[in-house]
Amino acid sequence: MELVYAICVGFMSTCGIFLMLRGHTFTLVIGLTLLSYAVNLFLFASGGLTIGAPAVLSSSENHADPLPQALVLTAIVIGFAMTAFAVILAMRGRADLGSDHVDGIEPFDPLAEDKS
Amino acid sequence: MSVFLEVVVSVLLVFGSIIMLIGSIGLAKLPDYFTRLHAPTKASTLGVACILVASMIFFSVQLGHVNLKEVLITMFLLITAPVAAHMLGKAGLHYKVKMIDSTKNQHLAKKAYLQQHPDDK
Amino acid sequence: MSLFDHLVIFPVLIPFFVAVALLFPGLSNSLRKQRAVSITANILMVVVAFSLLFKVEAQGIQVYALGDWSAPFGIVLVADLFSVLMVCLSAILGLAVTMYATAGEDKTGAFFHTLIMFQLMGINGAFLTGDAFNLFVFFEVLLIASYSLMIHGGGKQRTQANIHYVFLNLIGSSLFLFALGTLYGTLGTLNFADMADRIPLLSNNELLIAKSGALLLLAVFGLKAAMLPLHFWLPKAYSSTSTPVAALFAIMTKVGIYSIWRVHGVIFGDQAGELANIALPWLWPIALLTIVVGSIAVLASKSLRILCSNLVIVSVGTLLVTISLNTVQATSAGIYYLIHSTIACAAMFLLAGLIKEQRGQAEDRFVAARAMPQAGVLGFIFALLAIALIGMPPLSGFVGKALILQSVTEASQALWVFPLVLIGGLIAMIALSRAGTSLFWKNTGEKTSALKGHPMQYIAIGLLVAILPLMVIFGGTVNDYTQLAAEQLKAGLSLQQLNEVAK
Amino acid sequence: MHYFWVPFLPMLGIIVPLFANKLNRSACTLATALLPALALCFIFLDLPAVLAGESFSKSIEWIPQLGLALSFRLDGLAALFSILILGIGLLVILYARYYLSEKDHMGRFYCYLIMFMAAMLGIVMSNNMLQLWFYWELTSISSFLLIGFWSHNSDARKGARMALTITGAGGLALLAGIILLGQVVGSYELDVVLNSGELVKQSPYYIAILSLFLIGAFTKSAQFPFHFWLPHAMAAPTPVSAYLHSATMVKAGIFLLARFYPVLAGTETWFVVVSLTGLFTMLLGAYTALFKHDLKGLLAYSTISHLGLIVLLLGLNTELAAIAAIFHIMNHAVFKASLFMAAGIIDHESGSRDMRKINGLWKYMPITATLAMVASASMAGVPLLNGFLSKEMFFAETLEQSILGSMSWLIPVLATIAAAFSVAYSLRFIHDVFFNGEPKGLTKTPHEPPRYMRVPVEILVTICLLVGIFPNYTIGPLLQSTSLAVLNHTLPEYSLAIWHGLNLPLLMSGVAIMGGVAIYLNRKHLFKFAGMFPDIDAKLVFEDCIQACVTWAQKITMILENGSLQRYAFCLCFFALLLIAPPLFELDTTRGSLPGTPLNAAVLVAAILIIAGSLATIIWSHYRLIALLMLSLVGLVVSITFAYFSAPDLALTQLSVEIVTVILLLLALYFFPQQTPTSKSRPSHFVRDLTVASFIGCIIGSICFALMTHPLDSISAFFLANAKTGGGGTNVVNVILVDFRGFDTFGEITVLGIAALGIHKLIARMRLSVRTKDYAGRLWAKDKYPVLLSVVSQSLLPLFLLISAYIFMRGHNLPGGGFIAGLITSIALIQQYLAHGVDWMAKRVSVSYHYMIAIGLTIAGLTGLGSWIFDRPFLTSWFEYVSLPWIGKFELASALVFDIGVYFTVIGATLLILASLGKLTTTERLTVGER
Amino acid sequence: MDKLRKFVWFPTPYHSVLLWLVWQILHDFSRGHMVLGAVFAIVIPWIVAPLSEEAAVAKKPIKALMYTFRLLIDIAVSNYDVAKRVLQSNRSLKPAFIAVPLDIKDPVPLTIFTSSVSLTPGTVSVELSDDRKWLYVHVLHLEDEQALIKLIKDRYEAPLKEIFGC
Amino acid sequence: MLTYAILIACALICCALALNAWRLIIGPTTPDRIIAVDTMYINSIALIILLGIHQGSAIYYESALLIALLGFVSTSAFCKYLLRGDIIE
Ligand code: NA
Ligand code: NA
Repeated sequence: MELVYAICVGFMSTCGIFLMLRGHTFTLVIGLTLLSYAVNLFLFASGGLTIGAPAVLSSSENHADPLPQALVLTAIVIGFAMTAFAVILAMRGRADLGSDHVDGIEPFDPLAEDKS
Repeated sequence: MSVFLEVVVSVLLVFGSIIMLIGSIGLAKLPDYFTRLHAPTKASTLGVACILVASMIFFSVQLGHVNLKEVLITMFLLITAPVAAHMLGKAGLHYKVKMIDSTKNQHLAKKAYLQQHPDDK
Repeated sequence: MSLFDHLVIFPVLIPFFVAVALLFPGLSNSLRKQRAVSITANILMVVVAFSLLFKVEAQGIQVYALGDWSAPFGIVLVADLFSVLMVCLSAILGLAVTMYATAGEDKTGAFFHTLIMFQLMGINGAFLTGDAFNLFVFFEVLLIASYSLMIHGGGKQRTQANIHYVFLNLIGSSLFLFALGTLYGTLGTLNFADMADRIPLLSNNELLIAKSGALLLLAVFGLKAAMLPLHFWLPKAYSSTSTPVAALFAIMTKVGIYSIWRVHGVIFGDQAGELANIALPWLWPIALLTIVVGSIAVLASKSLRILCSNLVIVSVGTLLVTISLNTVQATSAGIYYLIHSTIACAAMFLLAGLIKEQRGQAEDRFVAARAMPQAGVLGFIFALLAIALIGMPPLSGFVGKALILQSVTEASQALWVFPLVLIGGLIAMIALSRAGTSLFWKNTGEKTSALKGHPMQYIAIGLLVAILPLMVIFGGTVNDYTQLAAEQLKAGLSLQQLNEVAK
Repeated sequence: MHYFWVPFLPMLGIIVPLFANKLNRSACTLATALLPALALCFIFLDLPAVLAGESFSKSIEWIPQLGLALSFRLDGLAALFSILILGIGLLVILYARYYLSEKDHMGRFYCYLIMFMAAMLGIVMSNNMLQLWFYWELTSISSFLLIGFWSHNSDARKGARMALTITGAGGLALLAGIILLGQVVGSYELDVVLNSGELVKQSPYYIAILSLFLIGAFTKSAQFPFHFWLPHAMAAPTPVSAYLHSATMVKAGIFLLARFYPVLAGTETWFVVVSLTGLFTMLLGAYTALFKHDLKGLLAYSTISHLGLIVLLLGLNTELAAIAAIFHIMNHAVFKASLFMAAGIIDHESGSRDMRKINGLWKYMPITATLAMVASASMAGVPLLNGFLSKEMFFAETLEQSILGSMSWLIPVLATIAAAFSVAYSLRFIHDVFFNGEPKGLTKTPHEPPRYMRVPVEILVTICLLVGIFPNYTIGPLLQSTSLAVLNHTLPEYSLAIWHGLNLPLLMSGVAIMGGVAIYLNRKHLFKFAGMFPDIDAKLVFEDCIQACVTWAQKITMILENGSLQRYAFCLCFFALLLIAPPLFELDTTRGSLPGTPLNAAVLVAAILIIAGSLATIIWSHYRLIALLMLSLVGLVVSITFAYFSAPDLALTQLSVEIVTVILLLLALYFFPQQTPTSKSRPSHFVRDLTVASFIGCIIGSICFALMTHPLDSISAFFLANAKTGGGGTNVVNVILVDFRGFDTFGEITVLGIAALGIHKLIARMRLSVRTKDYAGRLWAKDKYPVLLSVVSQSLLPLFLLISAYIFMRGHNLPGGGFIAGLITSIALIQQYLAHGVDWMAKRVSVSYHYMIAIGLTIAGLTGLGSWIFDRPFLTSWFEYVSLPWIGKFELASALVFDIGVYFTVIGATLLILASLGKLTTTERLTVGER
Repeated sequence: MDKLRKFVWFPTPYHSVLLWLVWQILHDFSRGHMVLGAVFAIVIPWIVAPLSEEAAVAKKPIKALMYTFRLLIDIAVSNYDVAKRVLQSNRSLKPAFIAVPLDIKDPVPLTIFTSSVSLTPGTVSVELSDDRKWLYVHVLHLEDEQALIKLIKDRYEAPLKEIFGC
Repeated sequence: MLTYAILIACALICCALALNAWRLIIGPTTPDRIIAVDTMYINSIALIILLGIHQGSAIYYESALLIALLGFVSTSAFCKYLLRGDIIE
């Protein structure tokens, strides 16, 4: 189970980071969201995986590590705030700069030049 | 938990999940958008309702008192699912999705489409 | 507990409550009232910061256990000589920036004073906290406030620069969480002191994983600190944002530096056994390269604000050198240089704002333009700041630079540090003298009609500039302090000591 | 002990002219001169003791950690230089009174001049090396200001910059040298350092220290190859040249060599480097001076030549050479200052400095001419003038030295040649200016200057004569005490007599004078010869060099900072990878000792869904809406994963946050192109990014696996044990959030609030282009608010609110809490926005969302502050179980109030973001016009 | 909207009852929650009141309950029918659109009607005409168009008209 | 017996989810994908309820409730987006 979990986290990180390395703001936001899912899962797993033992007293015998859960909760909220800001900033960029490329203009494309 | 109740719960669970699976099979297999639109309504009605009833019985027994919480979920689903389906139907019309040729009254689809797009002759 | 016992948390709470108060009707719709409240609050913060400083000086480290939960279970604020000094610095900067902004820049967008306050809250929180995850939270507070402040006033350039700044920092924040997860997963705690204590208990494999996490933190802090190769965002960001914000940002890189000091200088410092000084092999070449690349960029700068941004990068490199030297003397020199460079850069950014306003279309670019109506006084301040930034006497720059050079004791290190720091200074001199001559001496002779600076703006700049000679005149006292701060920092603080202090 | 005040007096005097500027010119001059004059008096008060061989020093601690002290000394060397600085300074002040025109800002000029004077005094009187450097740099700064005084003049700007750059660079080298020296000696006090000569010379750092000091000295004193700045500094007003370039600034380097003579001199390296540099500079300066048509240019190169001479003397390995050097320092200062002043008078009264234009001035200004002729005769080394005496000593020492071994004879020969050129250019100065026919093309008729403008020249020329004729009475004692200070031990025998009999030096003098006359007579051929070489303008070369550096720097910076975020982000990721990967390669195995949990099919399906979803997000990242759908799939599975692994709170939060995020992204997507242009990203980048991302992913995955399989001894047990007893709740996660680590939550809602405010800022003044068709060209549907949606949304609202109340109330003991409840409420309201539109809501909801944020934050903050009343730290929680009849026992907790703050902040922030964005899009759409 | 609308203790009594009931369901009818539930049942309608529009109210609650019950049975029955269709070959399907003429106009009964149609597996209401005179329904398998229209109108629309009295 | 029933049910629903994912990925149109996601929401409710029964814990109930509520919001937002472009107007 742990192995599968770790693979998922790694894979999501890969996808998230790859998308964050693209050149358009919206793609970056998508990547950011994906990456923060990965981050949350990672942080969550730092205390180990537990099944059927929520950190609610009297609900079960043993309990999952509650601290990473609390950290992830904080991270989710902060991540949401940041994503929201990033999205609106991306819109602002599109409005101000006329392009949704992260650098404000679409880069010069040598391939397109060859074709024409 | 008495054997009877256990049987009831088990049957409900399996039955519900079979219905849900059939719904999903429909979603995967049915030939065009509008026929596929029928699938989630199946799942969200009887299928999930069976499972919820099973859960209700199970927890009533386990907790030792009447537990009706799952009714709420069913209620929500019954209220929302048709609206979601309606919105999806509108979206399908808007998109002019392909219908299989055997669909009858295709002119009605066109008519319904024009309700929303009077300019698009 | 008297009110005085809560002093440690005041630098976080005052800006918080003031920021929130500014949102309520009554204040939110009257800029005049906002300005009055904001300036008063900033003065109060300066008073509080210095009271705290004297308290810490007199009574030793102050620990504030939030929620009355002792470390490592609860979050604690730790005010030691170094952190308190940083809080003082941010208070002074906050005051100057707010005063400068009341001359009109706070009108160009909503929530300016609120956001400045939140920004200060984040900065102070990051300085004071003794908990790794809480540090993350305060980093985010200061970051989100800085994102919002950076676009204050609007404009294409700001949006563009902000996009780069925000997205890079978002990656940085994700990495921060990865690092925190790794450290928690190996050390099982979040309190700095407890983390340091637990390192010796780790098994070999865990040590290696913890090392990865700790080094990842270096990348995160390095991004904030703008060290090579993570510095690219800085020149554009600082040079395109509004004047007061740029000045306030002068301390933002220092937050990164401060964190490197706290985490890699102390937790993973000399006492960390297997994990001792793991960052140093990286920091040393990075520090030197940062100076080199920063200096090259200084020479290449085409406007005063870009020049000043690049000087910030050079100062970051210089500070990293002092971190890498890893001695009490170097740390002390570094702390002195940190105060100096923060204040000088902030003042220069404020000045650049005035120059920009008075030169019309040419702004602060190094081209011939109409003469400034207040060229005399601006030129005088420019000269002072240039002298300070180059590191020439009689202002504090030379003391900082000389202290740093003196703290290099090994010949192999001196071989790198001496030439780089000195040539960096020479390049700054060349660049600033070119800048000064083209800004102040090269005029097109057009009629001047530009606005004159507001007295408040001059007071703000004066406040900062005045500190520079004071740091020389009272250099002995300041150095005594930084020396003690450095000793305290290097000595570290175990959980037991922390909890004893808390009682 | 009067000397201790001397450096401070001019420093005080810096501000005097700025205030005195409002008075008339003469009063301003007087006021300016007052403090320097007082300082000079103070020196004279202490002079007798100094002449008697005493040396004073006094030190006050300043920055002990740095080794910097307020430390001054007065010995012969300091006294000599102080007298030169103050004396000539006073004369220059007087001279400048007449030189400066009405247009020039006199106060500013004097301010800079006094600043410079103070700095020079500081250098010569410092008893602390760092303090010496402190003043050394001040001279660079003030000379920059003085040279650039006529800032409207491009030559002045460039000249000033060049001087600053060269001398500043030297200053930095000097600092390095001083710090090294200080570290070798262990002190920066000159008292100590000057007596540690042997220690220094044996130190491994000696060569480094010496080179750094020499760079400092040579740059300041315009020695080859750093000499080129000096002629261009002539763009300065003439009083500046008279002061800086004769007596003071350029002598600072010489002073440095003299001051550290006991410490650094006496080795082979010193002799060879110093003497050869001096020799070459002397020859080069003398030769070049002859061909300068500009009066001041000639004097500048002459200065270079004489400085070379002095340096050569300091580099000769005889003790008397040092004494000769000191003697020549004084003499050169006197005659060169007077010559500069004379040149200034000529320039001032004739309007030109070009020797091809100014001829035959004898007729127009006989007195000035006489003075200038005497001074230049001194420069040429004509007997009965001071220049002759020191030159004679110089010749004598060139004959005594042995530094070049068997080739040592070269030095006297070259010295004689240089002297001959010196005679030639002096002759040219006299003949070409005062005789040689009539003036050509002058703008005004030359005449004598105002009476007092000539006074300084007269005084200086008188000194030339007096020293030249009665050396023993005038200069003897001072020279002796100075030499004592330089050599730092008993002096060898020397004689200041005018007549030493017929000897080799006299012969050399004779040869030099005859040679000089011969050279001058044959000047036409020489000029032709010199004309064959291209005239290199050092200023242009220097500017070109700097410009080339700047261009190069700009290129490098452009390459590094190419403005591409993709590059920067890649750097960040790659750097992070570099940092984290190496330790992991040393790891034996990532698997820890904990037994793994068995895998089951459900988890496998979830994993497949996550991987497929992520992969699909990447693959369809160009089709943004689809990518968004894929993303919401991943989000859903992640939420379920949280639920599965015992984190119901996380599941709830993740679910609600995901929905809000999706709505936000949908709102935004309306204004974005629906597809990302694909052809634009280069394949190589694609591969590069994918590689780095994969590596990072692998590492993250490995670490994650390692963390899950390693046993962890964490602080969590405490939370489980104390949640109920100490925090009053059974949902430990919630208790951590609102109590144990409530401060994190406090920061977190602040972040949310700030984000909302920032977004509000972003949205203000945003101009968007609204599309009237979707990306495939379909017209939008007509129905804005489908009736079914409206009815159902409206009737769901109370239920939504009830459920959010339910989630809120149970938070402390069971999964839930203020944040999730806040999000549910927000989503319920967003659903109303969705179904009814902004206008409908605006009419009905009068709450301003940013007040709501403020209220939420205030509640949270005040709850925290509340604990102060009970003498507890911020955010200390309180709870109590209360019993009421019939109802039974229930709990009251301050954490609940804190959670209310969280609840309101969340609602305020979420709705401020979504509603203002929604409003914006709608108004934009209206302005564009709905079909 | 006049902001000074008159204060009413129970703006929507049905809602209040429903809310109270839901609260009890959520909390398993404990005593304390009977009080707390009542508080919410009163307060939430106040909060929601400004956001509510005048809506038709069921005039015959008993009939409404019966309608609900019948609908549930219909759902169960037609589920079986549709399950068969889904599992059969696609070629045997006879999907179709039908247009159902509408008699009710009021939004609430209209919504309930269209929802009922959608909830019973096999039919989905996809569009409502502009003038609310026609409901366009997609049928998964249509044998007899007119029969189906009649069935829908009789089985669902007629009772609703009665319940809401329109 | 209940355990087996849960296992079977779980397996069936996982199959259902996999089929939904299949539809999500192949499309072909965007509305198709939205239906797929919507159905997945509903299937997830069942899955979570099953999890609750399996572990005998009522603690997962709220997650199911929330999915029921939020799935609807999400679907209607996506549909509104397709129909109008602007979801809040
Ligand atoms: Na149906
Ligand atoms: Na809108």
